Amino acid sequence: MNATTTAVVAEQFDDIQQQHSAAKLGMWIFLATEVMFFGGLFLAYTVYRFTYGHVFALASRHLDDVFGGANTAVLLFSSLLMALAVRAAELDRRKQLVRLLLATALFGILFMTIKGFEYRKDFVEHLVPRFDFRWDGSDAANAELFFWIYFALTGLHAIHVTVGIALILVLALLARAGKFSPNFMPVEITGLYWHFVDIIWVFLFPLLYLAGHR
Amino acid sequence: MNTSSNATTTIVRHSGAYALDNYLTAGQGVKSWLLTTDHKRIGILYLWTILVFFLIAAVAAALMRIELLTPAGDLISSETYNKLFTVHGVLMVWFFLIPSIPAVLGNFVIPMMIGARDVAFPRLNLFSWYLFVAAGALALWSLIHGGVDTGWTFYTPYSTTYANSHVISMAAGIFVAGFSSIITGINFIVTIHKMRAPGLRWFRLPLFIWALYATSLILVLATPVLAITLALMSVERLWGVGIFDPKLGGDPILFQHLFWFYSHPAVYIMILPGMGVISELITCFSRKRIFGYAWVGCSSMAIAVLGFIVWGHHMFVSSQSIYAGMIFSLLSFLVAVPSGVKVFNWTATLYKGSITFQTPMLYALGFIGLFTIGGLTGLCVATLAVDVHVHDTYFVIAHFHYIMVGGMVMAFMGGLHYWWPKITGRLYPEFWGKLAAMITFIGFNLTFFPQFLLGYLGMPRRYHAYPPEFQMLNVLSTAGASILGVGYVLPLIYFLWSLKRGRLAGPNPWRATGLEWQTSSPPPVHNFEATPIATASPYLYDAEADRDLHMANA
Amino acid sequence: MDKFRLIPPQASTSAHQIDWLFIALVAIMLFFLISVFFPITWFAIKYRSGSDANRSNPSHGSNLIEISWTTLPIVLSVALFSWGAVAYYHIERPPPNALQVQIVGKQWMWKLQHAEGKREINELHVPLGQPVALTMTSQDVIHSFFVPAFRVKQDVVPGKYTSEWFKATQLGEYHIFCSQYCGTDHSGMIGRVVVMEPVAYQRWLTAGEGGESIVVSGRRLFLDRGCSGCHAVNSKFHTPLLEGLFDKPVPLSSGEIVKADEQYLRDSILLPGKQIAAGYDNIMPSYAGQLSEEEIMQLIAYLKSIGDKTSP
Amino acid sequence: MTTSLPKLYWKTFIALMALLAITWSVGYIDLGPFKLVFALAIAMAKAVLIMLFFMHIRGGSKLLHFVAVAGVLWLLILLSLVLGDYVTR
Repeated sequence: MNATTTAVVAEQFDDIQQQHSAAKLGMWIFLATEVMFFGGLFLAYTVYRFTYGHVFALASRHLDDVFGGANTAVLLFSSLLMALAVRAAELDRRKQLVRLLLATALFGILFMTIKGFEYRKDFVEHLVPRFDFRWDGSDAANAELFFWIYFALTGLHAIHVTVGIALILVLALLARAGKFSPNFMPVEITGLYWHFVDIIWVFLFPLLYLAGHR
Repeated sequence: MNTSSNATTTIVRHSGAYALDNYLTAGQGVKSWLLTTDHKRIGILYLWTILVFFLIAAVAAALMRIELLTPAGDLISSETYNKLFTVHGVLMVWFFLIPSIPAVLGNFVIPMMIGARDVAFPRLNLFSWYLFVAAGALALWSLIHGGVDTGWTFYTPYSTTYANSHVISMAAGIFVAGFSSIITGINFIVTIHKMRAPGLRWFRLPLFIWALYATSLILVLATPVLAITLALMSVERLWGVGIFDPKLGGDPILFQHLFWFYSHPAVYIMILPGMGVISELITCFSRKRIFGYAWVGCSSMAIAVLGFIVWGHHMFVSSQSIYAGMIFSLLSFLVAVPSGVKVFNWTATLYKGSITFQTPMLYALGFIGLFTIGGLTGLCVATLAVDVHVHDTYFVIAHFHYIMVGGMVMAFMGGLHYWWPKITGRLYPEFWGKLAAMITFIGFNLTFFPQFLLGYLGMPRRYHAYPPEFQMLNVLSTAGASILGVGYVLPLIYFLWSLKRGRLAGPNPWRATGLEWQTSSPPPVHNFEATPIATASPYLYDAEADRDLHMANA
Repeated sequence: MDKFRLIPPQASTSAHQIDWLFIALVAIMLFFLISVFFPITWFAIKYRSGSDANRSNPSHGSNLIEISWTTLPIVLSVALFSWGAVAYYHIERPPPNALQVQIVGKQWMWKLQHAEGKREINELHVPLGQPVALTMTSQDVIHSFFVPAFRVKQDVVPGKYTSEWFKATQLGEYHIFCSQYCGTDHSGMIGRVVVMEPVAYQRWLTAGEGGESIVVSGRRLFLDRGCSGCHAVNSKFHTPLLEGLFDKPVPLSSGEIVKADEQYLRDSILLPGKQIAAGYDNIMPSYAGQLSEEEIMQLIAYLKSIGDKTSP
Repeated sequence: MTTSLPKLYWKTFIALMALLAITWSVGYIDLGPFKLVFALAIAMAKAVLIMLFFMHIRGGSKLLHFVAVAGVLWLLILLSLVLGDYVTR
């Protein structure tokens, strides 16, 4: 790490290494809280899949797994771009950093648009609980439960993706102004957050879209 | 030599008794307080904020106790009574008990105890206080508009479908308060890991730091589950359809699992910091090193971890399966063991000590007595067969008040008295302090011990009217509550009095060994002139030398 | 009822078991209290600041002591836990020959119905010395049926059946409380259990408007609501035979095998497609919203009554 | 590190896409009860890959390793004990 020691060290820290490791530790603990935050919904999914497995398999077949699979690929690629961006920030290559950040944000937006189309398709097919939910099968109640959990999980994840995109765009602006030449920590922190959001989707895709064999 | 606290006088009286250039005088005016990133000032901001919520919740408790004087519900309507016990529960749990020691004493003392200049993320620390104030505003908004009548547990389907009170705004308030405590938790964990003074290895840390580190682990890992649970409940209430709704095949017991997965570790968030304070007080006022340092430190960690696997004992009669009930009952017994280890070690610390009985020590001894009773009655409610009888009765109310009020609030008062000279540079009046401690102890026992009897007799909790045969014990309990009220008002008065006219404290009035006592009081903005080097294990008191010295303290 | 008492009347078999367990717990609590309070007061006096007690070479810990006051509580815990668990197991297991009473909790009142059809509101008349099994559900929120004198308590949860049982051993009237907070008049949702001599109980049961027994009203519902239209031997629809079904294993179309208990029957009536029997398709209409909780219980009582017959 | 960082990232990405392809195609085969176990195993593998390489856990301090695992560990406590109730009902 070629961060020069003249980098701005906050008053309560002794040196830049301490500041960096503190920031990373703080971010990782925050990610642990996010795991527990999503955990409540994963618990609801697990419990109701255990009690209503048959209906869950049926209901998950109504989700379009092409949308889901494509979105997984998009997020994985944006994770790659983010990792490259963090490296560029570390090596203090400003132009490359800005380009990579914008690309990451772009793929994040692509993810959201695909998600938007998918939600519209679900709405048209009357799969949205409370908003004119229709279900031809016999146990509409449990199917509505599945879709309620589906929209809760993917909705919460979508909010996190939106926050991520906003953060990355702000980073791109600051990077263009050269704010991250000595201290690239904010880029690394946002990178950790973005990778976490990707990991959550990595679990959502098989659990929601591939619950029952297609 | 009474120098006024605002250093306008030109004479620089650095008499060591009162440091003129300290964190209180470093900035004047409201802006210096509202934009401070100094962990000491943020601690004081939290102190004033939780005082407001404590008073509101205490008034609610007083009204309930007065209502329960008579069997018939004749003072206030049952609707109002339900809102009162909900307000008492919500404000006491989330806006007083959980933030009090970590956010007030923890914020103030942790950086100083480990020789740091501030917490790891000072701006986040201030943001945590603003979140807390916003949360309090939301809760008060919900209160003003009619309050909530679901109880602090928000059980569905009542909270989602049948309650017609301001549930969502209160849930939003608690949601925001949750993030305030998550940020405090993250701050403390990173501070304790990354910013200890040179030479301050883990086994040289004061036990208060161990206790708050364990508490921060719980804050960080349990609170998010509360956030998602309240969010799910609120959305279900808003949309009328959700995953806890039996009409959809949802299971109200799932809400209870999610709620108690947070709420049981939350009671350890409340008591662990109290235990940390007691370890400090017992060692300082018996002039003796703690007995079994490693065991007491590790028992804090054990409580934090075991605290996560026992929540099912709140649901023994809730149609949870009897085998799960048995698992949770066994685990609940095991979580009581580390608490026992702590109490035994405190008792052993007193052996061959040179014990003085200033106010903090009275609170500490009071804590050990009441917490032991609270903890042991916990064994009764952990026993499956007995809990079937006493669940949701006043036995449970007495149990958790013995731990939260008898334990945690006594420890908080003890800690506040102990660090008051360091916070303000002035001493509180010793006589009034001891008097208040004794009044609190007597009032507390008179209030809550009759409730054990009421509980086993079968009086259910949250009852606005009750059969006549329970009246005598309820009258006793209300009498005790009034004495307890006096016990809490007294410190409020003499603490304020001591701000202006308390005797000057000097850097180390108790001759204690913590790093925070090796700097002036009130301490300078960056706590230490030069970062201290820790050389030895904590609590290097010497009871024998102290006896020879035997100074007559005023 | 008004003389001062420390423990509630011991009016059921399990009351004695639980009281003995509680007394043992109190004894253990006193043991630990004394083993903490006595040393503290003694040290506080002996080693108070200024007293000339011997304070040379104080010890700062000994693993032996620590291990002993860790393992002793663990051993004690396991012992107490198992005593509690065994007693709990008996409390949760109703004996087979118990008298059946159906209870429906509704915001702020208890509706009870005996097997013989007698209905009661906020009151439960039971014979002395005979086990009584309560099958309970709720129409709205979670309630909890608590009789302190019998030391029994069980939450009453909407959407499922919960059960508890007791055997009264003492005549008299005892409180019924709702112990799970359920709204505005939670403290008004109380009642009384009247334990009577078996003879007086029989006379009380048959007196009054007699009311048809649950099974009879269940059978009437079975016919009126068209269940018999499909579920009959000669019906033209391919439907599972209900005679001899109760408590027997049912293979489901999803491959699992479940026991046809009350919960399965209730779900099949309200959510027919939930657990379809193997070899049948999903043609049964849902009765959700058309049958009250009492009517569902009556239907299930009828299905139970034909549960042991092989042919109608 | 021997190979240059970007090459390592690209290799990780390709491995992730391969795992995605596997999990997607397996979705179309009826494995019965093993379906969930298999899907979770692949998802866990992808998560570990992302954490190790993209999030620099590899070579990071042991403390970060523990924090990374702690979140999932506590979630497992919640899942296992609650399922313990539902399974034995």
